[in-house]
Amino acid sequence: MAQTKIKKKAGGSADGFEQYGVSPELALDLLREMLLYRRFEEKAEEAYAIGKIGGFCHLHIGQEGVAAGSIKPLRTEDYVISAYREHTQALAKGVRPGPVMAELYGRATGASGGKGGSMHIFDRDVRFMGGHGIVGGQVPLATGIAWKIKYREEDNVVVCFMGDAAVNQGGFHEALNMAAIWELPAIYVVENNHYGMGTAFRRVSLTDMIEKASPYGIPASSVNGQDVLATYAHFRDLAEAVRSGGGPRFVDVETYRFRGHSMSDPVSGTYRPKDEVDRKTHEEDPIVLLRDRLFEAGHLDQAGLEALDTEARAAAQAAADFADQSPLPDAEALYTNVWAEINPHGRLNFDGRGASPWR
Amino acid sequence: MAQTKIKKKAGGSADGFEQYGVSPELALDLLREMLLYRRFEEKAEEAYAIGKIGGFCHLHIGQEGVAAGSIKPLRTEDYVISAYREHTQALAKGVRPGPVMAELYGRATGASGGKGGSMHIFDRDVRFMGGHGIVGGQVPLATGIAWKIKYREEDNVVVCFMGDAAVNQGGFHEALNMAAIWELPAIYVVENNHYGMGTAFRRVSLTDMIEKASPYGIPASSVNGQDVLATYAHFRDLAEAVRSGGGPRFVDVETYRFRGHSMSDPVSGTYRPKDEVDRKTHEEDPIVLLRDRLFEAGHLDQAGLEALDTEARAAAQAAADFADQSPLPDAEALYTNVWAEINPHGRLNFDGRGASPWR
Amino acid sequence: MAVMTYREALNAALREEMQRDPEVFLMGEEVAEYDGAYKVSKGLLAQFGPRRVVDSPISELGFTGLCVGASMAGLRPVVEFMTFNFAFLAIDQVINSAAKMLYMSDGQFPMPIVFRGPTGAALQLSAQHSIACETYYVHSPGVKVVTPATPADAKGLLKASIRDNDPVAFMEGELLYNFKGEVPDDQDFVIPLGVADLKREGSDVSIITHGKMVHVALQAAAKLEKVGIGADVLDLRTLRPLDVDAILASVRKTNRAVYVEEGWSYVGVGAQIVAIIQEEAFDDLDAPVLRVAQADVPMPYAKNLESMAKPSADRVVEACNRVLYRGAR
Amino acid sequence: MAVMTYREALNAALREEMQRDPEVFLMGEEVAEYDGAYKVSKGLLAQFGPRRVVDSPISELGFTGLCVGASMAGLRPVVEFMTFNFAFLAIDQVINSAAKMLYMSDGQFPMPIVFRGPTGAALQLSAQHSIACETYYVHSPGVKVVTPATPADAKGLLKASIRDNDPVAFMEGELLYNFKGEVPDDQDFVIPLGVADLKREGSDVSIITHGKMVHVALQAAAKLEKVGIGADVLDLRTLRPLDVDAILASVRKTNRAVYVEEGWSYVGVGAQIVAIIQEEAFDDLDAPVLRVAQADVPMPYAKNLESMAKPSADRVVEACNRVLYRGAR
Ligand SMILES: Cc1ncc(C[n+]2csc(CCOP(=O)(O)OP(=O)(O)O)c2C)c(N)n1
Ligand SMILES: Cc1ncc(C[n+]2csc(CCOP(=O)(O)OP(=O)(O)O)c2C)c(N)n1
Ligand SMILES: [Mg+2]
Ligand SMILES: [Mg+2]
Repeated sequence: MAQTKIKKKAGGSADGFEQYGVSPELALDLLREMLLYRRFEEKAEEAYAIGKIGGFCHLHIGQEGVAAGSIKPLRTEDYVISAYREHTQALAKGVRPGPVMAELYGRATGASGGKGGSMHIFDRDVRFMGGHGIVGGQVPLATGIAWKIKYREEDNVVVCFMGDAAVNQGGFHEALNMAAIWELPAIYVVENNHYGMGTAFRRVSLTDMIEKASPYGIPASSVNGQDVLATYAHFRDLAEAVRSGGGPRFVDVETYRFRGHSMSDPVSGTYRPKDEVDRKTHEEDPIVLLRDRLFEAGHLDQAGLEALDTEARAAAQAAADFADQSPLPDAEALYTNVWAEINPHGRLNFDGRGASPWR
Repeated sequence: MAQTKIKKKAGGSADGFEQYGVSPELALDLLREMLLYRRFEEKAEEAYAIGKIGGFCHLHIGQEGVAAGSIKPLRTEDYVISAYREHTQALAKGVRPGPVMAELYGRATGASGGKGGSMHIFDRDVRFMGGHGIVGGQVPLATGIAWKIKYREEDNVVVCFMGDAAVNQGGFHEALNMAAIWELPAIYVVENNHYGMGTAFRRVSLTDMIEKASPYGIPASSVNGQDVLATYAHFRDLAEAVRSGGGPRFVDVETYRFRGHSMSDPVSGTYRPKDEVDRKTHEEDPIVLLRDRLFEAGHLDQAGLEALDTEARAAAQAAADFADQSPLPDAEALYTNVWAEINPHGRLNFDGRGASPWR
Repeated sequence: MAVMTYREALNAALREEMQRDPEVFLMGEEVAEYDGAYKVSKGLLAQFGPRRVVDSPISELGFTGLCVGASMAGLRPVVEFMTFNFAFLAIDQVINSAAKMLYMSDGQFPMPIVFRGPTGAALQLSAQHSIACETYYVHSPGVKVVTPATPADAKGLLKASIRDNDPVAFMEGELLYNFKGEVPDDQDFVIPLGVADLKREGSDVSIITHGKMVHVALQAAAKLEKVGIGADVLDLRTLRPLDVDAILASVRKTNRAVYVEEGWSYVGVGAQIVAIIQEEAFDDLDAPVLRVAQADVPMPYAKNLESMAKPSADRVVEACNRVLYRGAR
Repeated sequence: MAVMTYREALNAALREEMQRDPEVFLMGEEVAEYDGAYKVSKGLLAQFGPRRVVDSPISELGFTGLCVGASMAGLRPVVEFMTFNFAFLAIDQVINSAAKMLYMSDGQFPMPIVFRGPTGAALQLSAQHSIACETYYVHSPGVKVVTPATPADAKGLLKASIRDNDPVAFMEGELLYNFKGEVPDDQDFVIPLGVADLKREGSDVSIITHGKMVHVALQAAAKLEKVGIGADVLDLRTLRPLDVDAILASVRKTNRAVYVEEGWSYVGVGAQIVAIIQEEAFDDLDAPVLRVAQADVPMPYAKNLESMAKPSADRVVEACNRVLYRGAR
């Protein structure tokens, strides 16, 4: 069976706004957003360095265009689900910076009460569905969320983010096939930063990313995630098509990770040469690209930019202060929310701490 | 990245031998083989009906052309691995009918000592690698066998059989991708009988079978498995290509199951109408098709056919007699071959039967 | 009261709960057009349609994860595994997603979902189709485990499991599907999770068990009675929550216990029950608690080997004699 | 003798066995060009090349199955799981293929293969990265399970596991990789599977454990010594084969035992050890055998909650006091 492939990449062109039907005001909002993500992640980086954040911490720096461009076109009722590199996606979906940072700090005020941490940010109110740590694990979950949308005959969509390495997981294949045969309202987004930890995508695939959905008959497209306007326009159209019953979509969003895989991983190393990282960082920063466009078109000047940036830094700092001032979870929290329903009969907990006459 | 797709189906034409470079003698051998498979499975069917075979029993009747056409071109050093519908593939690879039938009977003389049964026939000597019961489970195993061939720099190939339903398993996807990136000498064969138990393939896939290998960049082809000559020629060429370092191949072999999924499943039912089954059975029997060709070309006459069939029936009967006369496994066999190495220290078995002072 | 098979009881439970709650749906291989590989879902497609009774591709990890996601989003899925043996492919979504979602989100996502299907051996299905899978599910907090042995328990416990707001691994048995028994017709006949059932009473020894083995234990108890030994047969019915009080009450009465389980005993459910008994009823025990289980080997195909591998009433009787110090030690 | 880290000891074992036997190869995520996510395979790519040190895609089920197939065909693969938490995706190929192949084929296919990687918790990695996975592997016959606690054991046992002809789940610990200790240089320093190690001797109570918890047990023993209590610390080292004699010898000496395990206790390894002790040393026990384990919850992220969730030396001391009837019951 044949399938659409929008092989031609959207975006990347120099001019800007009309082409994508993005107003200057909206463009400025997107810049404001991306600045927030950047400053937020830099704060997290700082906090990790001084031990306020523990465990694994995967920064999104360099990939902000993907979060802003793909999530901002969505409605609050739409769902977003992601992997462990999800801080800025949470912010984009409307989770407040304070609770996100507090979650990284492992505080009671965190989005997940401090129990989830950096990899497991959840916010039911804005339908941010996590934050999942098993590579590819969120893809079947997203398909189930899409199943619920269709089951309840809602007109929402679910956007599922994954990294380029996740497409080699069997669950990806199984989930996309089911989304296709049941025409579910899901948009599967590969944040293609070309590396899974130290493994270049080309070492684990003979084909281009856009081929990965072909056996399922899911329309696939590719967009430059460093061009937030192109990305925004692309997702605005995709969301519309999916919302109106067009079935699932697969999107290869080309981007680049400006930092190491996690805090313990050097920015550049054996697996990607310094000059590659430098070139990407200098030439393909989504924030710089949009800034220049706005400058050129005269919608923004240096003073305006600095105002926006000051605002972003302040928000990031406020988030850090909020986290700092928040308490650790109470000891009781250790045992809460293991079960949604404590059955009146029988024993559910077996660590014997206190339970038996012998403890 | 592009990939070859031999969309045009090989075979199916009325004439015969030269076209496929198959000599009349070879064609007669293939007929002899298929008759054996057919009579063997009919015997198994009989034996199951009277309780001599237990558990699940999946017959290959109707699909004999796939086994003969794809395995006969192979060398003894080549490997074959399959799922649970593997009796005739075992015969084709050179496992003797007696031990195969004895395995179905659960006798000590069975190919797997009676411990494996119908779904788990193994014969190391002829490199028949089983007989696996988890749908799709054999596909990564085959990839590992191909890995060993390349690791040892041998010029063998492995042929991996699976049903059409197995391509929806994640392991299929993961395994084919690895075979592709490492250029392993594996031929992945879908015995496409269009149904997985009661589920028609079109209900679980929007695309045709030949699309299933496209994301991996593995050349895919399709052949009519009811036409054993076409199938033979196709696999002879494939094996050559793979043997000489051409990397993996994916083949959609179109066939049809003339019996129910297993002995407990009716031949036709809600999921496939009687007339479909009847039409296929009467018009696409691989044995009848080859017989008619040989008749037309004057290489065989009724008497010759009857001689071959008598031979096949005798072999099947001999296998059944061998199984019948074989003993059940000794009681000791329960505990043999759980471990290849019984470590001199410590306890490996914990059923406490006999072990503790308390038993 | 109506007499029906275990299969019909499960079918009735599914039917009633699907009627009662439109958010409940059933997904699995062959559950719809084929009426279920073991016909447990017979007639449900006809009654509820393809939206609520769904044939899945053979994609255990995928459809399990799909249902976990649907539960996260507010539906109440029932996942049918053709057998739990195939669920090894899907267990990541049970243990890493379903069992942890509520905790990782600190209460934001309750996960009402039932994973059901046969566990353990049938007849000559060999090594890859005969594993008793209880240990793999019961070990992890966040998953409840239910193992009904009779039609009434099957119905009452499946209804309770579907109404429960946590993930439940509901483990049936191929060899139980045709088993007949009395079942209350009451639409609200629900057996609460966490209540064991004393299937037979006796004062000399406690035979504690779950699932299919309840019937082996009852055979053993009948044999023991012939020689004047009275055995409690305590069916745990649910392994998490666990009715510890019922276990202790029986052991305090008999001072002797044997656990019977279908699967491997090494790090099996029985080991845990033994640990609880010796910890919480140490002074009540007159003998060690023994376990009767499958031979510690993959399940062989051959009829004679398979029947040797399975736990038998005779082995249970023998174990009871040991803990009663009857016959040679 | 050389002093090296647990990481270096594993690296040395891999290096020596790969030198010794050309059929041994290592496959896993990031094992080659990245030198291993935890640098256990540092330098092996440089020494042995990409044919024998292989970076896999993130396809746990696939590369595990591939290695199982390679083992079937005669090679001796070492599979690295970045952590065993990710191996839930691959467990079907371990339990249904690797563990059963020899038996299903009645001896035709020995399966020499090692599945190795960290199990259990590190620091604040949260619920999906902190599971102690022993139970999931040790329950099934056909798989050996090895859990080294020190550099010397890591080296000697990994060499033995690679030379063994059965599947071995070799479970390490992220928090152990930097742990230093003396290790024999001898190329043939191999510790046979099935031999426990008495890491510390005492006569009052037996602290039995495995893996990472050996160090917690040793801390507890040191604390106990301060109050005049002598504890055996018995490191099982391998969970299958299991050194039952060493367990019984220690318990017969002290008449009191505590099992310490990193993971959940419900149907955990400790339950099995308790069952064995009470069965085979019933009359030697002066108190029930207690278990100290992780809180029965998914591992939380917050630092304070995580440290509460983990087993601690203080909890071990407390349990020892209980079995010694010291302090309030
Ligand atoms: C099943 C599984 N295997 C391995 C890991 C370890 N791991 C965490 S992230 C990662 C790389 C993923 O790369 P990609 O999907 O490209 O996402 P990115 O980090 O680039 O955003 C790996 C191997 C894991 N978390 N889960
Ligand atoms: C993982 C797994 N899921 C389900 C089953 C049950 N099952 C056995 S065969 C089968 C259908 C397979 O169909 P197909 O792959 O087309 O092979 P065919 O039977 O047509 O030869 C199913 C669902 C199984 N054995 N393994
Ligand atoms: Mg990536
Ligand atoms: Mg089929």
